[in-house]
Amino acid sequence: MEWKFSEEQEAYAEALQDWLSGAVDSEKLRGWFDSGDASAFAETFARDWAGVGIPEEDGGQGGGLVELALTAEHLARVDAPSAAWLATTLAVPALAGRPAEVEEAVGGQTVALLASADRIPSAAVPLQGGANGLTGSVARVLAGDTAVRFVVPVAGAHGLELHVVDAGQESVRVTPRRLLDRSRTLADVTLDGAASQRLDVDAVSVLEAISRRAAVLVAADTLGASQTMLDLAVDYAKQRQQFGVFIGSFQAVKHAAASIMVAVEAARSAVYYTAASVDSDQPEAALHAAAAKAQITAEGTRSADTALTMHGAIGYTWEHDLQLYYKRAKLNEGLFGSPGAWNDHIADVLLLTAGDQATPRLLGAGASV
Amino acid sequence: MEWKFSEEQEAYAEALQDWLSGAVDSEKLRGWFDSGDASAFAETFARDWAGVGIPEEDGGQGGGLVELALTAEHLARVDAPSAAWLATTLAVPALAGRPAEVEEAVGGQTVALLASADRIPSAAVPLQGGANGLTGSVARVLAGDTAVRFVVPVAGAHGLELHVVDAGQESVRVTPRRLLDRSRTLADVTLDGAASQRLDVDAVSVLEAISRRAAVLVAADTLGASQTMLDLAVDYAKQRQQFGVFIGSFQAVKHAAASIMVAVEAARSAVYYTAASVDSDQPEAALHAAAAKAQITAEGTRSADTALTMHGAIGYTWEHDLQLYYKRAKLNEGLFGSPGAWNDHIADVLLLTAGDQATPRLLGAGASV
Amino acid sequence: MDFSERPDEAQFRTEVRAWLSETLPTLQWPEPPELEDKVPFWRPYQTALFEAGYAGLTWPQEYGGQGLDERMSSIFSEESAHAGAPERLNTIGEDFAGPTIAHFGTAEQKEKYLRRILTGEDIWCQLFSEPESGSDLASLRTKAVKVDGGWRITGQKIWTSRAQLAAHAILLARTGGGERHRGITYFLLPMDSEGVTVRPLEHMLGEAEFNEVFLDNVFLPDSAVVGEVDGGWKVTMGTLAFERVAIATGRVNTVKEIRNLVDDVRSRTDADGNPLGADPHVRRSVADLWGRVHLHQAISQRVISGASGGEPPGEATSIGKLFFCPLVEDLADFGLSLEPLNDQFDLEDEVAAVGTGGLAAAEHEAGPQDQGHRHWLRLANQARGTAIAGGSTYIQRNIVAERILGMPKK
Amino acid sequence: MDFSERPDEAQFRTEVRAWLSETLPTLQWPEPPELEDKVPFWRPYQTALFEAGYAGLTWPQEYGGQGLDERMSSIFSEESAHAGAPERLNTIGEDFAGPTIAHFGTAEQKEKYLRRILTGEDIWCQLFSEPESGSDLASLRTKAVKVDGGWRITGQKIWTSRAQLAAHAILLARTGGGERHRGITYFLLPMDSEGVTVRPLEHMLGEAEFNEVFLDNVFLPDSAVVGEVDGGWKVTMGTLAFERVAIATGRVNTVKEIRNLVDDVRSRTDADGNPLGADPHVRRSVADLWGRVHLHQAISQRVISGASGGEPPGEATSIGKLFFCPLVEDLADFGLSLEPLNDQFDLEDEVAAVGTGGLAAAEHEAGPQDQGHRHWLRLANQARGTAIAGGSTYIQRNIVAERILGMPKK
Repeated sequence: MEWKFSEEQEAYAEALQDWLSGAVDSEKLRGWFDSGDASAFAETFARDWAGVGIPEEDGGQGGGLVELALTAEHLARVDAPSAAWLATTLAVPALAGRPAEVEEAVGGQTVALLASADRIPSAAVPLQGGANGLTGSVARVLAGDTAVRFVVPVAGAHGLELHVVDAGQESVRVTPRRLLDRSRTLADVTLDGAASQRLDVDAVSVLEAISRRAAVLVAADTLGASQTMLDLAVDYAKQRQQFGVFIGSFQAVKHAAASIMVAVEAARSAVYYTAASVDSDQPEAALHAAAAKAQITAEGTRSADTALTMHGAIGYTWEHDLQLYYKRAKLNEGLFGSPGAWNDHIADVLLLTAGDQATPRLLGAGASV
Repeated sequence: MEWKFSEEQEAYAEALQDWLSGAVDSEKLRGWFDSGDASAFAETFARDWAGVGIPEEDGGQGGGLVELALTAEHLARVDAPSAAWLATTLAVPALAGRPAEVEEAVGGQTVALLASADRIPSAAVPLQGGANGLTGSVARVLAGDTAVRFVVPVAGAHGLELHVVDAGQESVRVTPRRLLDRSRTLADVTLDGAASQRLDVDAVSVLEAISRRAAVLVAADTLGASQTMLDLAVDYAKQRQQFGVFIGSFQAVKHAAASIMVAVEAARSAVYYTAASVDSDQPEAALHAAAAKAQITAEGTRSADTALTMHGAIGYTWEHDLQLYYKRAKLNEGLFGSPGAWNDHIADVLLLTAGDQATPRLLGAGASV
Repeated sequence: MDFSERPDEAQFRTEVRAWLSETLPTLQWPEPPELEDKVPFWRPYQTALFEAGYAGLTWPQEYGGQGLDERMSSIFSEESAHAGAPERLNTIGEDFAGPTIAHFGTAEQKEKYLRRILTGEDIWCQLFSEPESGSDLASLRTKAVKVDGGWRITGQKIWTSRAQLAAHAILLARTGGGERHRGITYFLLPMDSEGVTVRPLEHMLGEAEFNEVFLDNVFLPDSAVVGEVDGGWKVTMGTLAFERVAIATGRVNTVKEIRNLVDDVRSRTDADGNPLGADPHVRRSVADLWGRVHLHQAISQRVISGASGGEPPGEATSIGKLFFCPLVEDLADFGLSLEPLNDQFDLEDEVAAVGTGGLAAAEHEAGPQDQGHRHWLRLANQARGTAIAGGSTYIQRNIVAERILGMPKK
Repeated sequence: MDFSERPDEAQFRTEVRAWLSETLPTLQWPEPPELEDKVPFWRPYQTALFEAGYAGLTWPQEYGGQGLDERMSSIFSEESAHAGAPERLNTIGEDFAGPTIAHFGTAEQKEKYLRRILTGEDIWCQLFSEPESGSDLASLRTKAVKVDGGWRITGQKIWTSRAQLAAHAILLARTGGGERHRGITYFLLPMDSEGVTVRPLEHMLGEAEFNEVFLDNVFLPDSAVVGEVDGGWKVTMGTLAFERVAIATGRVNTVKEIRNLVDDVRSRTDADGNPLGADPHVRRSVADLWGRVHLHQAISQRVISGASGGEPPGEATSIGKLFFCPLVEDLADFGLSLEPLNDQFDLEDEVAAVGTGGLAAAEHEAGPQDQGHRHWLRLANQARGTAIAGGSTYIQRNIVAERILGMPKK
């Protein structure tokens, strides 16, 4: 195994970082967040970057999960709004063989999986199908507020199916929710006899692939947010004086910074290792993804609290930017399944005894604690 | 509620501490531990102190659980061997109405509950009775090696019974075990048709009372051991120099000491509060005892590791006394039930829903993790 | 160690319980959630307390107090919490400013201020921290310049809770008699003085829990000084000791919070319809928090008993905050964890506020859980703030190590 | 990021696997548990490694090494762990002392020492720490006095692993050219020199894991100096960097340990006969440890890839020890927790060693779990020792904060 970015990956990360430093700053962010409308950013971002991770033959720019993880990391690093990008990136594999819809996704039209964002995607509760269309409610759908279409898990007569549903129908009702973290959005979505088309994919394996992607990309998001919290905390410790010295010279402050640094570099090591493992379909790839999600996002919330302590009272205010990343890291812990849920999945796989029958799947892991 | 020792209690603690400082030192301890025989200490200790906690009309010196907790704390504070004392103190309530045996106990004859010391006493697995005496094996019995008689839970025809068994019978086989902590002893005990006498007590409530006592006294033991580890670590930090300064001037070392101090003073507050609660039969006394055991002994093992870190390599050697208290605190975590087992009991009591029938009891809490 | 109550204590408890059960229903319930709306709800209650002889229980009788000991006071607190009494809005007045004035103030100051704290007429705030002087309070820069008959004060204060409601403030300023803590004077400031500007400062949930306060050439007469000119540090240490006792005995009633949590867990099911109380992880968490609350209660009782005996604040008081802050944080975080992503919704999210974990589409009655999400969210946030305020956790640990364990400063 | 193997790597892996499967069965199994008994077991294996061209994989060919990169070396380690190869006894020789000599030594030193490390002839130890110089290595006091043709060395060293087995030592002594790190010289010491006394020092389990070493006027020729006289600190920094890489990539194979734990949990039942793998708390613990091992593996691969690319040790190397030590501690503690009070029994307790959780009275065959309890107990203890040795956790955090994050020293 070689842990090293290719030259193309290095160049991609650099270009993206450059672009983001021009497109995002604290003032712009607060404008989008206060208005509750980040579509201006989402549209310009999609124009240049939405094709990453989608094969060139489908109109994308190519690249795999390593490139998508770099994208997630750098978006989080500047707290860029990313619900639309993440939801679309996760849902697009379900649209295999539907070039027009993939093209629209590459063009910046949001597609979202109709599943509660508090669960592992493969543990989504499917809607009931029927002659009169799809009916049911799903709470807390990532980017449910801006999606133009939904990929919907449906309990069919012969097992799980995936359908595509146009969000513009009258039978689709969307109620946005208000998150502390304003860089992502959730909505409650109700279908009341919505027209749908069945997708010609293996629903179970697509949901499993989506789960692995979600795990890696949310972990990568925490990596980016944690790196920025570390940078902010270290900068603050180098300029803030108390008792006549910089607070960064206090050992307690140093050790707090070191503990975040350990978390950040462990996360960096694992995010890209895991992305490559999933992309190259290593035997333990699904476990790697689960472990990365569980470990990195849990540690991310600890880093957030440590960074807050390092900042003292100022970090606790609305006007300081730390709160943006603090909230982002905290949301990631539960987003698409808590560490507990992912750990339960790992335990299912590892501790399956000889007497058990089925191969364990990424299912049934909906516990919230 | 008044949190304050009476004058008698203050005087008792002082007298005990004086006595112990004459009776125990590092060299004597290591002599007893190397030889595996602490009977010399146990006998002289019993002569002066074994009557504490036993009513004067039964030949004891009076005093309640607060006095016993003071005893446990001060024994641990100098790492005095205490298995015989603790086992007897726990078992004696079962001998109510048997003045000769109580008198022998006051005189220093060890009585031990025949129950695995890794469990909450009320979760002890009873032996099967029968016409041919008691038969069965119990692993890890506290002071099983020095006991002259055992109090034995027995599954009788009409429910749980307590019997007393003379340890000197041929049908009683005792195999001492080797603990890391040499201040306490365990043995595996096998009865093979042992003669027994049934005790005329309510077995369930006696075992529950024993459980509450065990919880408070093991927590008090951790308090004593932790106080000494704090003292050792602080003393070391005040005399050890590195980088030209006392290591106690490093903030990381200060904060480590402060964290042990918080644990010690929280433990002191709760041990005596709980002892008084149990003694005065407060409505939540059983929960208080469970909480004190779970919290204080778990925190005690953390304090032990913190004290070890504060000492650097020297604390990690056989020749330094820290290891004695380190091992003592670690044994206490699992002794008479792990924090997890006690917490499960608390949850049983608190989360009993309206639909449940029975009053929860201190039973069934045998999980080891 | 004694759980029994003296006859006078038992009688007091009976009387208090009767009074509360009679008085509380007369208030204009419900208690408003926002701080500023609470004032008109709280004030008549405080007046009633005063008139019934339940305000300032431990204060001297000559200033309207009752001259009772901390044990009586603690009985009153227990019964109040049990009966669901309104939030205390004037903790700074009652717990720090008042006791400081009673201990260090002039006869005139005591006469002028103390009774009005107890009657509910005056809320107080504390003007200590400054932007450049947080943990290092002695480095404060606000200046007091001597003028005829008094002082002119200029500077900036920050993290001032309730400045927008307060009639008066305790204020530290540099009077120039020496370096650091040797040149500080302790003043009493009417908040309506000319030159005082209050600007709200939002915490990370977007609520103005505290304020910045700008002092522009504010005049204070000589009679506003507490203690000696340049001798304010000694008075300050007194105030901080009163604060530590208040924190150690618990600003948040953790017993009440854990009871609420237990009730919550007992009444809920998880996403699959199983009782939450059957989830092994939830069970361990509840039990662990219950146990920590038990320890906190024991620490508080020890502090109260020590204070009643007139002992100087000892070990138990010093560790109170270090034990208390993470406990409140974990109680609140656990309260939020009982519904999916519940800790992630804004105060303004209406669905989370209703607390069913359900859909926006579902029909709800605003029931007793209506404040659940917001309560835990505010508490989780506030606990993190408390860990910083009044001497951060780092500073508290230094204090324990240096002052109690005698470890070397340098 | 590339999981694929180059053709030469794949071929190397195949060859190694074949060699191991052929060679390991020829050893005199079982591997003895005690360190000193392991030497005669290990030495023929090391010789076989050398003869087959598998010793010193990353060392230069002219000294008997293979001149391969870290990736090849890591393939060899993986296959060795997988096949159950014997413990490496000469880690100090192979991982720190050898590379230091190869990098800083004279031609004569390289010629004299390097090959004998690889053949298994010479075990090495490290004489750095002193009773008064633990974390603060530069304060060491052992003195080297210049005499005709060499140096006379007097002092005391401590925490020396394997001093009783070692043929040679790397040694730091003060040659007096300046204060602290400016006056230190780096020597190579034959352990059979006159004046060297080794006294075993027992750790808290009662085993002599390390030693005190007394140096009484020991003569060393000028040719024993590595680098410059008074310039030993630079060489020391080199040795410590080699040590950090070795620690970051893992002295303990955490992948193997977690696999053992998983197997253990799958095969056991609790006291009531329920499968341990069904216990919700055990499940979470296993999963959490598995996840941390995954992160550790990723960190190690990053360090190896960095080292193969010839990059200077970066962030990943510096955090390795801070991530690794608590992980090993928790793996071992968890391993011990699977039986009641299992972490509390002495190494000499025969019942615990058998690992059935049963009674002394029961009949046992010493099965494959025979070393279970002792293995985890030693590992739990050793992990705590590792957290202290080679720069305590506190010092490691200082280093990360000051050198990598650029936080101010004072």
